[in-house]
Amino acid sequence: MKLIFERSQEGRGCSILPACDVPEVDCSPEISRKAPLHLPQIAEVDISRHYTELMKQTHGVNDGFYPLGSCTMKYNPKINEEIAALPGFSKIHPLQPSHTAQGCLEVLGLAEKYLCEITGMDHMTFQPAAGAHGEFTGLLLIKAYHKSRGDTARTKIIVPDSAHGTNPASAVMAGFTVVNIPSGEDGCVDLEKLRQAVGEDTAGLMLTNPNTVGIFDKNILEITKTVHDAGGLNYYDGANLNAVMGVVRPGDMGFDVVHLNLHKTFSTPHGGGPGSGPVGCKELLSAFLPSGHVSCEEDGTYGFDAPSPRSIGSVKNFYGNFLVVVKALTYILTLGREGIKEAAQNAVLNANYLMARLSDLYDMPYAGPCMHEFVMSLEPLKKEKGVTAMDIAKALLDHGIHPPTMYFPLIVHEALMAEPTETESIDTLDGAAQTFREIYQQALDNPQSLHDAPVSTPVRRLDEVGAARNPKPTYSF
Amino acid sequence: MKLIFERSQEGRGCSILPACDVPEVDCSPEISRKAPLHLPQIAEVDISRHYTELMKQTHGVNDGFYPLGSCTMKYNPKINEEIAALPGFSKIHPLQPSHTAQGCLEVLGLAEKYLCEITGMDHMTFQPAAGAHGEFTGLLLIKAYHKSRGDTARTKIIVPDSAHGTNPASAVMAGFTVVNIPSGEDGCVDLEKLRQAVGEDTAGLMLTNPNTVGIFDKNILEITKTVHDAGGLNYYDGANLNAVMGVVRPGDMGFDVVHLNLHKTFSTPHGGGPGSGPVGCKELLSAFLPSGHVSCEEDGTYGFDAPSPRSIGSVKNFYGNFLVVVKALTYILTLGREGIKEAAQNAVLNANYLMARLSDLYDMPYAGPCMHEFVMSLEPLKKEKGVTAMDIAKALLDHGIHPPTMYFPLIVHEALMAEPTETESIDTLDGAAQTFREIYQQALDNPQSLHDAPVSTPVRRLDEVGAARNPKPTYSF
Amino acid sequence: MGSYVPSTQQERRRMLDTIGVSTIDDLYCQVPKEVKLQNLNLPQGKSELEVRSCMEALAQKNMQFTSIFRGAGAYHHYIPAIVKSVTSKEEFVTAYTPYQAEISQGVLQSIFEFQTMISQLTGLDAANASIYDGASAAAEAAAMCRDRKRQKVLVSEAVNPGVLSTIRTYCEGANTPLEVVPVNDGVTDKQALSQMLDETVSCFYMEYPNFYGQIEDATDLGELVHQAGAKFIMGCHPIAISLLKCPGECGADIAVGEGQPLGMPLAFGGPYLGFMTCTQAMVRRLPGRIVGETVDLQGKRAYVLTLQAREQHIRREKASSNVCSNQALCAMTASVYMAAMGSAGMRQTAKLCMSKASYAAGELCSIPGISQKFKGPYFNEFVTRCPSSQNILCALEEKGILGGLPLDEESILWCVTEMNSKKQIDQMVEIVREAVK
Amino acid sequence: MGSYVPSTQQERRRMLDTIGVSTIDDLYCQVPKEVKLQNLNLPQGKSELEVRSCMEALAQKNMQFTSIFRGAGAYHHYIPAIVKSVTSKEEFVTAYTPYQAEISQGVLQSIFEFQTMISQLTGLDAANASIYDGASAAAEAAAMCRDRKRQKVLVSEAVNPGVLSTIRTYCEGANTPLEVVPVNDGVTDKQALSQMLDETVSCFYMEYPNFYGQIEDATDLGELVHQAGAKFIMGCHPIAISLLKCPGECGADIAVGEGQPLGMPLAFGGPYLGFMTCTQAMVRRLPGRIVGETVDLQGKRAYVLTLQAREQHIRREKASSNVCSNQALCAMTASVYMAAMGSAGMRQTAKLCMSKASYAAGELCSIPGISQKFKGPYFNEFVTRCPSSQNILCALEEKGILGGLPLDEESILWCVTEMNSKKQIDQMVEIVREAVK
Repeated sequence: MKLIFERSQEGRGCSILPACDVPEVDCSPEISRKAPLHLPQIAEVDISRHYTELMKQTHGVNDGFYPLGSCTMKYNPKINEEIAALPGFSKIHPLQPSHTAQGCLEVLGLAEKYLCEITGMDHMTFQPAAGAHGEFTGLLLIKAYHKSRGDTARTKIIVPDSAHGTNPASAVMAGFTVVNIPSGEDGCVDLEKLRQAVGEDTAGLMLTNPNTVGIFDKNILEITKTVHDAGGLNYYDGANLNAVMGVVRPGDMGFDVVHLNLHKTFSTPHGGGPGSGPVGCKELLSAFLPSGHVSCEEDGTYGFDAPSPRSIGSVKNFYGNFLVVVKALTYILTLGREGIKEAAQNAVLNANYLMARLSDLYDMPYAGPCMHEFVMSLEPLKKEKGVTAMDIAKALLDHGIHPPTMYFPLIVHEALMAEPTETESIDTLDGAAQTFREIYQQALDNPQSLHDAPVSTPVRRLDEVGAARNPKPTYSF
Repeated sequence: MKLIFERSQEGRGCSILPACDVPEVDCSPEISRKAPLHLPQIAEVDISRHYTELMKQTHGVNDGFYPLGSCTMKYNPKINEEIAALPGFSKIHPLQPSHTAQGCLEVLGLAEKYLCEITGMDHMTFQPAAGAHGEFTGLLLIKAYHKSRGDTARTKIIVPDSAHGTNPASAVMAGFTVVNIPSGEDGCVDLEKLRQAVGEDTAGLMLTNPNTVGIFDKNILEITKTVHDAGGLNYYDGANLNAVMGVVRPGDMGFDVVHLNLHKTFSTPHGGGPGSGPVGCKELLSAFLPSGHVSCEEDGTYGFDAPSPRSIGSVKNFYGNFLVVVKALTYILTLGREGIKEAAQNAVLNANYLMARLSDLYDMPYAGPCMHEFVMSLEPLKKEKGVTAMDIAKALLDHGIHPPTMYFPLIVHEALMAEPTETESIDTLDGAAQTFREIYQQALDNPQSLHDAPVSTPVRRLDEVGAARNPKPTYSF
Repeated sequence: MGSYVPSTQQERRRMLDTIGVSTIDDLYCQVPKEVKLQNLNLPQGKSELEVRSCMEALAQKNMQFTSIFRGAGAYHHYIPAIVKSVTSKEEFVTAYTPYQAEISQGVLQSIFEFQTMISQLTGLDAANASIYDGASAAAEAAAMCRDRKRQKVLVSEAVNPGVLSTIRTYCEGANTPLEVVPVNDGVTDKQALSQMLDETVSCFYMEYPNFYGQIEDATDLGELVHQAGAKFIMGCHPIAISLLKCPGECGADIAVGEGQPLGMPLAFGGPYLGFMTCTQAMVRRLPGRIVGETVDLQGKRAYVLTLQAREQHIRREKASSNVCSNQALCAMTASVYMAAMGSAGMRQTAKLCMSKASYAAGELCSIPGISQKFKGPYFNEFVTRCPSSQNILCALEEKGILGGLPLDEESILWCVTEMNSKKQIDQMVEIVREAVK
Repeated sequence: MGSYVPSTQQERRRMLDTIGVSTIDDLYCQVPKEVKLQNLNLPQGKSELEVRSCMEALAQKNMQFTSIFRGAGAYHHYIPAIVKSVTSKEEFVTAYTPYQAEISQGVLQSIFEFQTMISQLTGLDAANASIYDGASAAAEAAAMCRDRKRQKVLVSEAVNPGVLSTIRTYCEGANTPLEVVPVNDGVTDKQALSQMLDETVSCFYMEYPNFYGQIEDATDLGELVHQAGAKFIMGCHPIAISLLKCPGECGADIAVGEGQPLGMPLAFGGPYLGFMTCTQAMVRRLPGRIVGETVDLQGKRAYVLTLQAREQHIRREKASSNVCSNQALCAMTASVYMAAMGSAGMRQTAKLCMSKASYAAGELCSIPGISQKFKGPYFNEFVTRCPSSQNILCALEEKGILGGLPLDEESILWCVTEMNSKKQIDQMVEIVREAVK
């Protein structure tokens, strides 16, 4: 494919803006740009064709099954997009006077109310723009809480070794030290290790439940109590909420703060459809919430809370990725009371079904029902035939299926983590199971063919080492 | 690809409508449907994936060069689509009181004014939904005109043998007899034959100029005068207006009535983006225009003309494909005075350039500059190597280029008619010329490989005879 | 000035050099000088920003009603979000008639699916790939029935006047006689029809429901028509027939209709979609495009434009019709609509329309002075007698409500669909109640 | 109830049988009974039609101003139609981070193109694939500059307060000291900066134009900063720097900014886009995703996520940042915008902003009692002193005009862009003239 710069031609372009209707002002020479500016010069027809080409080499949810574990690649309903595109939302300036933006404020107010109900939290901020951004925000709340109590020795965040990499990274950004604790054989928190880890320096625990091997930690109440008893707070990483929403609430499991990934659980696209990582908290943390929290007066008018002197400040400008919240609210209104639970239940059902269809061939390191995702280990196959998780993944590309997440969680060797989501039909799951089985057979019969995969994609395996050694992040003109 | 019915599963579906909020009324048994109704039962995600599959097997202008002669497959600007989607246009009921639809009426009024200026006509109706529909309408105007003068012996329409097939078909639908006249060697009207053909039974002449071999008929004034002198009227088939708009006007060439293809010349998509075939006429025909003609009062308010007793009636319900007119008006406002002419000039330039790049290899039956399109004849190649126009066309499919129109006009053997349009860049034309040349060489070297083409398309050459012999126009449940 | 011409001045120069002329004007050497245009009297070209403001200003000159109780050929139905999402894909918007089947299987298959859905809906055997609108479909249907002996077309007076006018125009074009069968109590006068049916009649066209919203006894009329040896054409509301006895069950030879309710916006009257189905016996008389299933040279299932021997580009003056331009996007709109609704959703829509119309009629007729004009069963439309229809409609307009269509000073044709909530209906009725006080 | 679950009851049964349990609840056997939820206190699910009316009603509760003279971090620019047309393609909307490069070349290449365009715009060497917004980009930039010896972050007081607050929060998170360099006559106090720059300072962040619209002498400040051995970070308006001396020319080590003006709607504050570029020397410190060019095993040019060793999913607590989620669609929006505008269009936009702001400032200051507060050059924003800003803004609001942002009782920060026609400006000025009479 040509780069857009390679389609550019001096003098071409689109006619977007009118001539100036006021006296033209020139930039004085000393503040004028002299550096060349190589932006594409290109007619609209060629922009359209260029991005059509790029589109054809982009696999989206509309192209087929996308069981990327831990990412909840569910279907993104079209109504969400239409609503978010309404000029009554998209054309509102964030600094309009509140009385002229009551609709926007009500969206944030309703979304907070409903998401607090789903998570069992008391308040919520929508400022964080993504999951990791939410983690950072939530940890700052914990930090501010301890500080407000003069409990400044609490500088450690306990993180299981099965956690998403964002957890330890966020903890460090929030100024904490990370205490990694190993998981038990069942992939869950090793209670004994947790008890040893907690103490007067414990600021809190970050936990994903169901965890990243797809197991709901049955000791959850014991875990959160252990941390609370030690004076720490419990942080719920909502990445896997899609398994349990409507079934059990983080707030009821003993968590004090939670972030959600609206772009996972609440059907707003990931794509680049940018994310949103709202953070919910119990009352004890509410004074520390970031700026821009929506309030509702008794007369039903909405506004913003007065700035709290104890607030952690801002984690970005304005009030978060508002249009993403619009989509999530649309989704919640659609599903409602029963639909939210139905979604979670079917996410779990689909994962268990696909696991059941594969467990005679693929090694499932964790027994028992999984939640919304499950982890396979290709270690046995690697030992026997030299075929890796990467090989299996690349072979799936030739079958039009987006591979599961590879090599995560780190505690499982040669891991492939599959999350079908509830929006897939049994036909799709059966088709995928069939493909996984065929590839397994192919691995036994002809391992080399898997090392060679993919063969049908526009490009084959890439030289990633070379890319990192001599990074070329821009086009050379 | 699966048919959508093959993706259907009893019990699946989308949740579009609410429960009934008034007492439910049952249809009495004697008027109730008993026949089964097999519509797809399918979740939204699978609708999205189904049409994504279909999309991938559909070649649009955004996919690449589309030089389909006589169809003017120019680029369809995105602003047109955005404007046509404005709720202020799309949500207006056609039977709203005029004072509540002033915007729509003004759109029609302005479009009429500008298109009359471009064509040199006095009035215009937008009721016809497509080019052929416009032909039918225009011919009815001619018929009504002669009838109004008691000139009922004028029952014949003269059509050159190079005309689009719609011309004779429309003439018959309008109750005329068709008189075919052969073209001269230069593809133009044979003046002598025309003089012999006209007479007291001549209702009119239908002509495309530039004609379907891409030549501007230099005798045009003589031609229209000949018909006028015989008491007939001249009909201008606007299919090829893209070559001459802003350069010369049908009205000035002696035409009395003209239809336009907004979906060709005025950049509204063909796709199925449905067509629009407005008909313009000189004052002498205005009394016969169909219903729904927009009028403008002196105070600037718009309304409809009072029904004329001499009107030909309606050719469809309401006022035509309104949203298509919105797109065409958007385009005219964009291009304006100079842009309209610039478009025509560059359509002609592009066609001549591509012809020049190919004329050493491909046989060009008509000498001299072409207008917006040109015709190649593959007859020499067929004689020499057995390679047909069809073979060349199918080979182009393997190169991602939509083939030119095949086997039209009928007066050229093994015709391929190419119309690049003005919205293609020289890069695209050079690329296409290169491909045409390579295929020509391939035809010389390995004719069989062209009979085998296409090889890279989702399906290969189709059994059309079988399809026609045992028509299967629906899926069998 | 706006322009979609990519070529630069230098490139144009290069191209002219290759061609061997010095100016573009040289290429127009055959255009007689005396008619060459100096200047178009058009406004100057505009930038995209300016064009958008112009056109937005025009759109704002229209009044968007918050509730709509007017139908009469254009119906306000819900359009699921998936419809626009699918049909706005650039490939579908910009592809032309699928002459090259090998790179057009997507659009061909979508048309085949449309034909199948429409056949299912009407209960007939075959469908074409759509016509311009319901009115022209009716006119084309009448033309299909003509033969040397039977020319005359009968049309019920109880059909949409725009449709009647269109059929009349087509008939006048082809010099075909047309007679209108009178209406009696809002339905076709069966006795009159019976008398008018003679050996010169080629077909009878009626609507279902008819223009006044009445559901006529189509089976009964169809039998009469068939007894006289003529063809029976029904114009039907595509949503209604998912609930009502369908044309196939009523014995229709041809069913046509306005497809706009299937996902197309009101759009001031277009683009809409004419659908057209017929019995197996008449399939080779269907005008316009038809897609058929076939196989490719490797035996793979595939779709292709078929029965082209009927069409104008082959048959020229002997074609069955001149219908040519592609309506594939409107057909696809209808298909996606029907797929999103499914059989159950179509029936639910029909039921909502019927129930809400019934409720609205009941409420309106509870107002002193207002009563239903006709007594037969109805679907989504009905006519009331009322004092001064203009007063009523003006009162509604003031509140942003588009009332029914005034048929005359004392009767209004109302339309109620799933878009009208009970609250909207109640509000409308209250305003009417006040207006007639 | 709305639902996007395709499986029917029968299918669920079949799946449970295959799994070997009897109810879905059995799969939740590890959830402690005492916390299992009975019922969510949420409204019942709704059909698409109902949801649409609910949400449309909310949208209608907002006031859409017909002209907007407010910026302060969110700018009203023209969005070409091609932008939405491209970015609404389902593939682009629904694809996730391109972990599988072989089926993601489209999105990878689009990000590579974005990185290139942003590097061009800022005149620096390398860019990442975007950050959440301009404010978090500034905060991440400050974090990039920290080393063991140099921790302290200096920020000009003349920056957007939301950005300052965000940098402060990030710094407090990481226990990094932050000091604010005071403002003098609307620009950074150079002397104060000079005094504050010591060997503990890691970087200095300023904005260009700054919050008050002033175009500061960035080159001058940058030299000071570099002399002190600290890094120089510029937050810049992406359109302004197509006309003004760009960060590369001013000697910036890092340039960041709010990408919203590049084709993103105001959208009540988000989603926007943070862009981030730096010199070659700092590329391995860039947070977030970076796409690099490479080849596949057949030597074909291809694109891939690269330098992942910096990232949290590999480095965990040693990562350079936790930035993770994908902003590719916003980046693509900016790319399509820049492609549609081209170099000339970007400069034209900048020039229109500058000329119109200048015109508006001149007209406003022709009103007795109103004057410009600062004397330096400005781009699209400027501050006026005026009697009672509230009176002025209320008068404008009544006419559907969003006036500038009130900074205090007697000063207003105005913003003028290519969207404000002369007519709009003149109308606004007239209303202000009346209001202060």
